[in-house]
Amino acid sequence: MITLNHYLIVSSALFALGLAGIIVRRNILVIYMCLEMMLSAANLALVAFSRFRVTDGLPDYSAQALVFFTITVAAAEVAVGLAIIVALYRSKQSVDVESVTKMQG
Amino acid sequence: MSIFSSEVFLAVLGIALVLVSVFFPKIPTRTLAWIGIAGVLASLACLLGASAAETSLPAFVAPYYSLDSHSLFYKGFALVITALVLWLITESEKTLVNYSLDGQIGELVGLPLIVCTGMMWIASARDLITVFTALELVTVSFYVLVAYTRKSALSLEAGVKYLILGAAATGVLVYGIAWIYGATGSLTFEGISASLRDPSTGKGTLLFGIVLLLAGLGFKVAAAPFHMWVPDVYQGAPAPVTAFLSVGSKASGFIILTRLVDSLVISSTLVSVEVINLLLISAAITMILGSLPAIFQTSVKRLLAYSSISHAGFLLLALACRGSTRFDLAAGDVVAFYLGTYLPMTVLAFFVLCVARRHGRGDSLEDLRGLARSSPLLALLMTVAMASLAGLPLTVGFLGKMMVLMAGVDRGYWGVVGCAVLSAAAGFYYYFRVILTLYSGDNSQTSEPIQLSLLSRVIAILLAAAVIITGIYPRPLQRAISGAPAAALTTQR
Amino acid sequence: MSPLEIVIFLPIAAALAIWLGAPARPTSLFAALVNLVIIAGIAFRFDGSSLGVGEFAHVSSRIVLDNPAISFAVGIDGMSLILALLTAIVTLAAVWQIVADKSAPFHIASLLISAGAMGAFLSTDLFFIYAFHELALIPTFLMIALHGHGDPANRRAVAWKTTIYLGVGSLVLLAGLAALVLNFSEGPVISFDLTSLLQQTSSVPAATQEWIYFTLLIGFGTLVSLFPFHSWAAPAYATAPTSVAMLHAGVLKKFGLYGLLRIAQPLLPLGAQAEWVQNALLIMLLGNILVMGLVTLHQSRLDDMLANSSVMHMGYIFLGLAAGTELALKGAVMLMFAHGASIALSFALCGRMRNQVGTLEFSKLGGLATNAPLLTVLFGFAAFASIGLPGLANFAGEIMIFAGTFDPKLLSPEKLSSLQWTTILALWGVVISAVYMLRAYRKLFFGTANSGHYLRDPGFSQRVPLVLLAAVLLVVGCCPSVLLGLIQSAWAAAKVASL
Amino acid sequence: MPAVFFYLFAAVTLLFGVMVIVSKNPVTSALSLAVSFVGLAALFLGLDAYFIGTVQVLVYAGAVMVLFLFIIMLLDIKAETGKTPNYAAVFAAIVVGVLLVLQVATIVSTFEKGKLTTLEVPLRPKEALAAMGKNALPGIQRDLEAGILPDTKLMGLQLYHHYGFHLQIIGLLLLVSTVGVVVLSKRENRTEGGAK
Repeated sequence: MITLNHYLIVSSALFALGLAGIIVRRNILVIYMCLEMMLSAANLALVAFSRFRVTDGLPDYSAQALVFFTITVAAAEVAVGLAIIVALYRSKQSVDVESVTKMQG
Repeated sequence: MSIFSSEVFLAVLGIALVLVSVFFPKIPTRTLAWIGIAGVLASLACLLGASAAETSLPAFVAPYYSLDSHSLFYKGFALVITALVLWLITESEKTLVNYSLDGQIGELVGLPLIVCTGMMWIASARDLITVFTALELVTVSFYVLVAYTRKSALSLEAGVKYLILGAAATGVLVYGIAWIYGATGSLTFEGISASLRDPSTGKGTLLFGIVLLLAGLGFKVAAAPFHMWVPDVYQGAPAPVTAFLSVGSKASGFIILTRLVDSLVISSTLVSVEVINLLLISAAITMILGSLPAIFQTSVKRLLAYSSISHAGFLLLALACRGSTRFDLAAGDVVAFYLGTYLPMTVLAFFVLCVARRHGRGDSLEDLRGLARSSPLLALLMTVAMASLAGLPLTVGFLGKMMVLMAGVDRGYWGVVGCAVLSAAAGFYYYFRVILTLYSGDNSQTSEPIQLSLLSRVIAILLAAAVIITGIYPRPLQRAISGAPAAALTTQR
Repeated sequence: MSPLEIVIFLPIAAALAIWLGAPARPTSLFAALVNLVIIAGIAFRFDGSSLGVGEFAHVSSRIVLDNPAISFAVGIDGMSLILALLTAIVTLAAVWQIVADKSAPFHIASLLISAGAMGAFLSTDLFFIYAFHELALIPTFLMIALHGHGDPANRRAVAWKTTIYLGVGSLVLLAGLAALVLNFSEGPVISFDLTSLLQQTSSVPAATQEWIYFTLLIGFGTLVSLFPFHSWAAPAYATAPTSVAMLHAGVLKKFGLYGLLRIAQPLLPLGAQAEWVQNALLIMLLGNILVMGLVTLHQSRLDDMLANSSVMHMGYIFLGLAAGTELALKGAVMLMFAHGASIALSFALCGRMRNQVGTLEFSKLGGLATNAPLLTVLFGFAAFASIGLPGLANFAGEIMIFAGTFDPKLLSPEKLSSLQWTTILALWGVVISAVYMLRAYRKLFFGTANSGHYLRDPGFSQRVPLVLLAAVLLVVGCCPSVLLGLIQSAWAAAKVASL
Repeated sequence: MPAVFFYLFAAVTLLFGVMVIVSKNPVTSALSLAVSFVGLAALFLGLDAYFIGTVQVLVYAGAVMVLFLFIIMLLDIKAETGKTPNYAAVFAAIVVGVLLVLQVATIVSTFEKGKLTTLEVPLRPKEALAAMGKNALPGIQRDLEAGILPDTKLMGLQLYHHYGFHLQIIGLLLLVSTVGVVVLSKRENRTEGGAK
């Protein structure tokens, strides 16, 4: 029997993977992918919670609305983010995090 | 015009300004900026004329929209800072054009209006979905604004850093919302608050969500340990945008935090101790990590960034003191009061930086040396701003700090109050260092006199006067926060 | 509008006018003169006997914040009147003796410091008492750092030290005041109003009173250079421009003592009487008198010596505070006035000598009396006043303090209390100050003249401030009743009198 | 959803998630992420969230990942070579990740004591119909009567009936991001004042 717990563990594992990726990877594009993974993990948790909180015989759709908005926002963020990363690449010919460490102090 | 329609109007105006700047590149940016300022001021007038009991909300926003004294104050706050940021943009137009790609900075005038709309919606939000969408509207706009002057490598770097960390914060924020939803079954502040009184609500689940949500919001308000991005982004972003981030973005984060803390702490004791402890720990770390590195900064922008962090610490302490009846009655709300004091002094400091930049001075401390000879007025304005940021009495900064410290003492948070005192003491050093630099420098140095237009002189002097007059006579600010008649709002700037 | 408000804001307005381009010297002289006239007028017509507990004359109050209830309230009683008088006199002397080329910054700084002191002495709201004192912080900092004496790196270091000390002291003070206000207010409204606080029958438990008092003692004490927190004062005064040194050492430093007398002593009587607080205070003030006395003895420059002696003399005033008897407290107020005038005169003379002679090293100077009889006499006044010679103002204050500590109420037939032992030790301080003052006087003005260093009497105009201060010392010294009549009222009201 | 499918898709999601992190070639990372997202979409379907699952495939796996791939190809970003991984970071990442999962595991182990039901609750369309009453639109009514979950219709109802305001905000957000992309990715124009 698959319970809510199963989904939440998967979601947390996905979130942890995203977090770990941000810490480990140096390629900004890959880091950005990991961020998307974190958002998806949150979506999974939201959908799971909404499915297991059945009110009046139906899942709670307000949480699913939030998931929809999250996906949209993520798409918009990706668009802007990739534009910034492309601009960075054009000026530095690199997408390594070390190319953005000019400011220190 | 109702408040909501004035917000829609601002968003439309913002889009219109972007379009106009694209299709009519001949129209000078300055003109567009002043049109934007006029629009913001019109909205402000509309806000002042409206009352909190306004009922003419469209049905599709009404359930997600509150118009209490808090939201009115933060809406006014967003409008004022937007108008001032647009003014800063006109002041530093020359610099911005130099660093933009094709000498067009129309978007820089339009986007702040949309950000302002987002901030005003955040101020009214009653549920986490509105919070999330409006906050993302603000954040995504800021990604663009921070990286806008991308001919400057620093601005681009700042943009990338803000982007990566901001997106990470968004992820954490949504995950936190998910867990809070899981624990309480509700996405509205009222629903969360109500479910806390339900004995079957799982405390562990809720706390996990709260920690994540606080982490995500902590990023927006530059609270430790999520403050790492602040110095770099503040330094790299164009100065007007930095001012906007430092004041506007912070205020938005804090209105959300205020509502969250209210719904978690005040009505129930289920998680109140834990939430307050989290806030206090973060406040203590933020104050220390904000003020100690500030001592070693050589760039004024970075210094202001660290100062912004340490001010966030004070705000967090104020937040942890919410529910202290004496002081919530007192300042309307200490958090809002502190933000109200933070606005004029920060904008004043950034104004001086913008003008100095325009006249070929950079933003390092050495570049400000001898500013008093180039322009006694600018030096005096900066002195006022620094004195107020340091929290010297008879300036508005002191009142904010005093309120926070007294609220902390009243609640008996001695450890954090001790950190606050330490942080304020360190502040004496680094703010005074700026003041000293302004007035020192030998006579041999060439210093071209800096001319200011009459209008900017008037606005800047008004800001400085607001810093001092509100420091002596804070009653109007207090009235504005506690939702007194709109007439009292007029004096709040 | 109360005349007191005019007195507070006139210097600020004058400073602003000078910044905007008004002629510096006439404007500031005008402001200082008007202030002196107003304060003197108030003093002549002052009738303290009609004031009850915590009551003030010439009151005016404007609410600036509803809760915490803060109002811009001014008022005057005997003690604040005396200090306001001192402020007005020293301000006039200080701005009068400014002779620098580009004198505007000096005038602005002096006026702002003066306004801060006036505001602190005349406000009757804790918030503004505190706030006005801080007004002087930036001008003092900038003047020492930019226009002080000595090489730039050194004066900058001194400015930082001073500012950090004063800033941190103020923060401790703020913590103490906040705790006091919070503990005194019950219910939702928190009041900063001194009048209502004074009239309130306090129910704050003794333990709380003790630690609040101690916090205030440390906070105010740092501003007055109480012993372990004194090390900022001497270099600051030695380095600061003359007018700033006169105003800071003469007037502004008295703020800490004033605060203790005005706020801590009457509001926290149980704290003041607590054994451990008393003993701590006695040890600290002995540090001021004896340790600093010995340090002063070893100074080789006039400005260092004067600066250190100023720190030393604070010990006597603290002694009066520690005794807490009516006589001793009156003596303390008296000595505050006297010390203010005498140290201002000393620094004014010291500034003249530095300008004309170029050095203040004792070893390089001598025989200055030959060409400057007037300055010799005036320096004699200052030196003898500082020692506490009868006939000059300081004597009256010191003798009242010493006598006050042997008040019959405090004496036990069996043995002397720690307070009285302290007094006996403190009396040796008088000997120490006599030694260093007389030695300096002899070395500088008599003895063998050193070629190349001459001192001349100033012209008529520049004599005015010096003579003014000397005259004040003499008049008050000969008939202390001029001031004592005013002080009378201040202590009729105080709860400490019932000790 | 039968348990075997859950485990299958959860494994797909997580394994390809790991691939995203460990592969040195960004193209592999992007493709792995796309597969991972498809697995996630399947999990959504298992949760009866058909609309969200579809959107996940369309937007994430379809649009977003293609955008990523496009940018990687456009910039011609090569695989990282020769760099030794930062072992401290790897260690920290593993610790953080494991701690997070453990934390969640601890929390979910307490669920039964609280009000959260962890066992799957069957959906009861009939009951829902009764609860919705006249608010239900005809299409929804028909589906519920037939005992089907009208997921997409219910989402539509939710988005346009309850969350219209937020939809507008999102619309504005998309507009802002469009403007932002144009601003940030235009090439430097050397002639002053030229149009975009």
